[in-house]
Amino acid sequence: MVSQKREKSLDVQQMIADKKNKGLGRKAEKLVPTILFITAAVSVLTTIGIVFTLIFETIEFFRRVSFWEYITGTEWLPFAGEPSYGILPLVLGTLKVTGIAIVVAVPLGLAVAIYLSEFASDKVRRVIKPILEVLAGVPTIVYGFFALTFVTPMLQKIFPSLEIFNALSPGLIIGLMILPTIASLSEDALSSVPNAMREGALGLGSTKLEVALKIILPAALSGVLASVVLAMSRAIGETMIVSLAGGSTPLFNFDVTGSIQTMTAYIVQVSTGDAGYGTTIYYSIYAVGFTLFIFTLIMNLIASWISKRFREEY
Amino acid sequence: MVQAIVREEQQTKQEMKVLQNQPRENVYETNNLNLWYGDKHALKDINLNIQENNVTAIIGPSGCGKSTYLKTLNRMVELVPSVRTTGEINYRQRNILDKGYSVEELRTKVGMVFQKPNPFPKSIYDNIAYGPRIHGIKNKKVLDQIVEQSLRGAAIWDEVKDRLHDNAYGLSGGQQQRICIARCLAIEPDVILMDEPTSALDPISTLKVEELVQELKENYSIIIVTHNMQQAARISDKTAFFLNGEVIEFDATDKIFSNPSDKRTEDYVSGRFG
Amino acid sequence: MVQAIVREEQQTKQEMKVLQNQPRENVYETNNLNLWYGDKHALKDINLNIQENNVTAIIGPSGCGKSTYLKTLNRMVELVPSVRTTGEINYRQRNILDKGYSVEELRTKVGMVFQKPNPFPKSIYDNIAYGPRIHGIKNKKVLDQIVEQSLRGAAIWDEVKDRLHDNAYGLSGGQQQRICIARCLAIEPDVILMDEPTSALDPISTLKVEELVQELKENYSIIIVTHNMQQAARISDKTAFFLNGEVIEFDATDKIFSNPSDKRTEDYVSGRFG
Amino acid sequence: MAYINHEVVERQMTKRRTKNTVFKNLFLGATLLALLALVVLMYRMITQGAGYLSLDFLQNFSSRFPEKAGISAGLVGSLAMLAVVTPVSLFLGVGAAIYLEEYAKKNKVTTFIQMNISNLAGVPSIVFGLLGLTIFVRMLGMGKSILAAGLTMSLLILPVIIVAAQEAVRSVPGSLREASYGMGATKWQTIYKVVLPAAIPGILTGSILALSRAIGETAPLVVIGIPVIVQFLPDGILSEFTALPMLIFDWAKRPQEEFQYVAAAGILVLMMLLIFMNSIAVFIRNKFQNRY
Amino acid sequence: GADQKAGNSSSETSTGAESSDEQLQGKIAGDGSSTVSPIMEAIVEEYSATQPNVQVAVGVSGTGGGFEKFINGETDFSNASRPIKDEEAAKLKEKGVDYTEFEIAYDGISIVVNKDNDWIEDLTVKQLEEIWVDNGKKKKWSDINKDWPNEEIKFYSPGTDSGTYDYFVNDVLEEQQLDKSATLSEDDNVLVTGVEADKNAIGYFGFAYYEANKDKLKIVKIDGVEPTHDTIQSGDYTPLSRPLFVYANNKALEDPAMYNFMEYALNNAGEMAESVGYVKSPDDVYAEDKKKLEEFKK
Ligand SMILES: Nc1ncnc2c1ncn2[C@@H]1O[C@H](COP(=O)(O)OP(=O)(O)OP(=O)(O)O)[C@@H](O)[C@H]1O
Ligand SMILES: Nc1ncnc2c1ncn2[C@@H]1O[C@H](COP(=O)(O)OP(=O)(O)OP(=O)(O)O)[C@@H](O)[C@H]1O
Ligand SMILES: [Mg+2]
Ligand SMILES: [Mg+2]
Repeated sequence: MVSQKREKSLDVQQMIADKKNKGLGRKAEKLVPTILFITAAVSVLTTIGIVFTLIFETIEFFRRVSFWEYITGTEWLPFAGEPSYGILPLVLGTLKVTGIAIVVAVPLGLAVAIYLSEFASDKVRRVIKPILEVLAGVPTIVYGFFALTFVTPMLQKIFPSLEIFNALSPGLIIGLMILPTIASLSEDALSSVPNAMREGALGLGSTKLEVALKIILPAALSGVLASVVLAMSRAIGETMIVSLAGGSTPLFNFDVTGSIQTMTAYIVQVSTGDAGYGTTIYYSIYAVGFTLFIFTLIMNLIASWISKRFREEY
Repeated sequence: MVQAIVREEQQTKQEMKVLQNQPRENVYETNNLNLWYGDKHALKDINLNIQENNVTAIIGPSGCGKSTYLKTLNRMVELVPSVRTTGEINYRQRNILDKGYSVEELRTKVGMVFQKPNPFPKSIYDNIAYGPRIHGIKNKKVLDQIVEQSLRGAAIWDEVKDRLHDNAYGLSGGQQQRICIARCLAIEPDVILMDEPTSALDPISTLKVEELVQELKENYSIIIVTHNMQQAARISDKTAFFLNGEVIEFDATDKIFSNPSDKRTEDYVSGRFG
Repeated sequence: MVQAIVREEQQTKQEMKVLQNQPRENVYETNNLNLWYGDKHALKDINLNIQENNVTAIIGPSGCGKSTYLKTLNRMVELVPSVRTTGEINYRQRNILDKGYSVEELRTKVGMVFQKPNPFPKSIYDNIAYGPRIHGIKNKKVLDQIVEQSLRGAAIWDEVKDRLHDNAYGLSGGQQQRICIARCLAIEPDVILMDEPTSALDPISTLKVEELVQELKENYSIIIVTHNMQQAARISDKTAFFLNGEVIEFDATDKIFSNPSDKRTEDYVSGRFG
Repeated sequence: MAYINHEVVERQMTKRRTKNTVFKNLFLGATLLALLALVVLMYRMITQGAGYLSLDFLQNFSSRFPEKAGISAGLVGSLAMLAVVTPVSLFLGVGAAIYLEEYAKKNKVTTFIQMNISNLAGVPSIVFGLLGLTIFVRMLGMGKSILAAGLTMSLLILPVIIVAAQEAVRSVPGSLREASYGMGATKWQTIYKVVLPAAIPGILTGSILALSRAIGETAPLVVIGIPVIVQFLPDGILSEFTALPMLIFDWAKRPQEEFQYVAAAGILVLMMLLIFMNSIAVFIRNKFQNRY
Repeated sequence: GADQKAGNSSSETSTGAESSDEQLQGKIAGDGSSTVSPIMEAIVEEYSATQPNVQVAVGVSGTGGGFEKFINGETDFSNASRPIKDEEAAKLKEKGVDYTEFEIAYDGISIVVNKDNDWIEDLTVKQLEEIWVDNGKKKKWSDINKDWPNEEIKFYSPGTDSGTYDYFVNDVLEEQQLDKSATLSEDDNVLVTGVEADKNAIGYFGFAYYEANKDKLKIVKIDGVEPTHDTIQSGDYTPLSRPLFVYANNKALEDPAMYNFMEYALNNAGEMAESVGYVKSPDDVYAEDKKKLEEFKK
């Protein structure tokens, strides 16, 4: 009917009709979502795999060590004649390092983010952002040596009482390592605040600083906080830097100048050490791994709560 | 002055109709169409018949449901997950809202041109050949022919024939829009839906597109949404006035612009709001 | 019909002018202004004087430079990094394009209302109080008074007075736009720039904003960009017609709409393109 | 009537503008500080390692003599591992991203998957090492092979790739999809022919950064127990191998001081690889930015 | 010096190993102690020159980690800086894995102090205990000997999970708690750096680390004996020297490539150990080892 009224050299609709029902178009259309769903399910399988990996050895560990001692004990001495397995010193070690890292990375990272998003020209941003991303990509083992062989000796000149192994130096370096995460993700959050907000505020005679601090930052708060939480879970999970520069002394105190041990460093210590297979020590790394997993889970729940709670509608 | 133009154009149109002197079939018959976006009742009891080889204009203030109605005609509105419809839209006597109706088939028959030119980030050639290719036409010679024929049909062949393999984003807005029209012509649809096709274009490009619409209606049925009342007056045969999701008035274009039956239509076409 | 309205409104305006019978000072004098976005010459040799306590409308097809010109008046255009200007714009006898001119100071004198309502994602109260606060007004009572006065000035006090501490995003588009106007009034500017302030609004909100503009011009000088020619005719005293970055014609609004001197202006206002 | 005293405002303006300038410079200072840290880091590695960098260093196996030690086994191993990680993580990551952005309905399952992905992004790499050891090395019997390590690393960077790909897919304008559907294209045709090509630059940028993380990760390899004493090049994906960071880790622990410099030279190679990959990402980003 | 030795050993192997004319193929996996790994690396490095088609891959997962893999059948041999533990032997039995123990070298634990330390030359084992065992308080040098400075002792020890720590605490301190203020590191270089920088420091680590850093540190004699190759090998330096082992899977030894590799390893272990700073075991130990190995010869 359509084609009658035209004189055309080609009748495309007719060709289309001829081609139809040939080939495997229909089948692909059904199959593809299933395949894609499976790829998406891999991430869930990974989580299940992690829990599966950790759970049996963890259970075995808690057959030997009381759960209560584990979560309340302030002594972590698995290698002593009478071993004790109180996780708190390891948690404290992790928190010390993470705390220092956050204290360094949040103000600096935010400053960088604000500079790049609100003050720098497009060109500058395009150059600096990828360079900063190199900082995030530097292998942590490199940072570890840097902390141990450069930062610690330098800090010792300032604080002579600083021990070779301490929480301060790896904390600072982890701060440097997560700085780009905060800077880059916060910059994304800040830049994605619509320009209309900036124009509105500038139009009222605000300086750029006032726009950044009073309008853009609050509007991007959920993204900024999420970046901080993500950076924090990176800091908690960081392994090589603390193994190399933090020491292996799990002490329950709040001193940052002395040797510490974090949960991750403990796992590395045992993984590369001489502890016998099948011993309680061996099972303990799974329990510690599980604890780490729970930690990041909690962090993530906080992050998603934050981004719901603080999301600004615009 | 506005009205003078309107009247003049409408006269020539009516003359043409008389000359052709043939009854026009309905391409679309819309019966009691209702549409909701979630809770929002966006289209209310629409009843509209659209004739073939005709330009039908849809006008109305922002948010009145023009685009929604247009997108219902090729079921593009379904891309919004929360959409719900009742009623029926018969395209060539078959209800396209039936579950069994293949949207892909519908959309090969019903082309669409959008408000903002939206060429693919590919070469001009690949843009035009996209439709035929996805429908299985692979033969290089046939494709070459289709591309040329469609670009000619969209009155842009001469401007781009030497740069068919350049990226379509290198073209100006007006050229891009005609590329999009050509892309749509490449599968030789029966109906062409146009959603404010000139609102992002400069005056000269607008004129070209308007002329093109006039030519195309010889072979295609065209439904065009526009916020420019003069444009509706200039190029359409029939005009529907939408307000708040309802069709307030649907009639011959000259009637709508010179002597509307509804007060609200009159207010609108005289520019009292919108 | 369109013209009937135009003529009627213009008459009352002229009567008013005669009544007031006072020479108006120029707020802005633009001399040989040229502006480039990178290589694109967006404003070409603009010469325009804008009078105080007046509504000046800027019309023209899409892309002709209306928004660009408006944004140059408060130097907002500088947010685009590639911008380059020559010529001068004197605001109250001082050239704002001078390096030494403090933009922040300029912008406290020259408020701006944008095409899309852009309230801050804060409470209504905080939106209005933002301007006074950054300018150092901390006193709660004074702020309360400013907020009320500005909201009244923007004719929205009654609608929001019970929900001042709700987020401004809970309001409808038209209300949001009036909040933005109120926000602008809160710093008591001298000039208000408006870039298509009603184009995203429904007919009733549009009417409200138009009425508001008429009231505001008692105390402020207003420059308004609009694509709706009827709107320009209804609310402005003088109209400038831009085309391709040039001012084609600048004259009293009734002159522009009833008897333009330039053929292109005539074509445009009669809807032949755009 | 007038609450705003424009004279007062003007007087305060100078103060506000100064504050603006001061803070702008502080922010700039923070940015420069971060860059400086990178420069110092690089400088140290270069002064320590450059002396050991040579063609031989790239071609030799590790050795007990610092001057003979080379990284060929680690370099080839790392690249071979990357050859597993790249297709696997891209296929899974892009597939998942397309599923989530284009197919998934907004329901509990989708929210759960999304939550799960962002949670995985925060799981320490060392835990992934335990996963790889249990599942790939032992349960699936792959041994300490390139395949096992590659799959472990793929899972490790998967969440990053998914998120990057999701963003890239999301930023393809809806108008392009509409145009394609409007021609009667099916969903998969639209995704395959329009959405994916348009999203590829974004996907690649994010993925390259993730892949460079996979190259530098050490902890999971340590946990898996990737060997370091390896005097042969891998001959298949099931072959045992060693990786660059493992060699660096091993050298740095040697008693002889010279090995510190060998480690630094290894770090330099690793960093060059990393910077090379990042530059590709930057190149892609700048070349294809704002195309629509 | 080192180069010389390398040259020697390779020339020796080309004549010494009977099967070297026959080109073998195969894959051999090992893992285990990081203390043993330098010796093993030297052996593998030389061996791969004679048998390029035998791929030997050795991990450094620690003695325990190595045994774990050995028990799981993932490795053909396991390096250990201590004799196998009863639990581990039991697990091997459970899994039906038969194995053979080879002693390949000696390691001496060196006690070192700062170069500027002018009050210590020699310590008795008893003094060593007094210094290192935790008594719940901070210790000063003067607590041990009134003539020594009234300054706090700084301790540097290998990490708790290392074989060296194990040996020191179990065999020297007889399982008493090490002073809790000690700085522990898995990386012995850090200990070297620590002792080098601190006048009041005392530390211990493997002999190889002392050998490599002789000029930076001061060695302490134990009961009058200074650790040297001779005193360690002869057993005079007690109780601070210990043997290092390789455990081989008997099944794997039936494979010609593995057999060939072990044969090569035992032939060259002593020399390689010396070249990387360890101490040769007495010759009869190697002879004993070779006899054990011969049983698997086909
Ligand atoms: N995806 C959506 N979800 C929810 N509501 C929608 C959606 N799209 C449109 N609407 C609402 O449906 C109504 C009709 O919208 P539609 O886009 O059809 O208007 P329109 O007449 O085309 O307006 P315009 O002239 O601005 O294009 C509006 O109120 C709009 O807010
Ligand atoms: N940031 C920019 N960079 C480059 N060119 C720009 C930029 N903004 C505007 N232009 C160009 O300058 C010209 C004038 O733009 P302007 O926005 O002033 O037009 P307008 O008259 O306001 O149009 P509209 O009615 O569509 O708002 C246009 O051709 C536009 O493409
Ligand atoms: Mg629309
Ligand atoms: Mg504009």
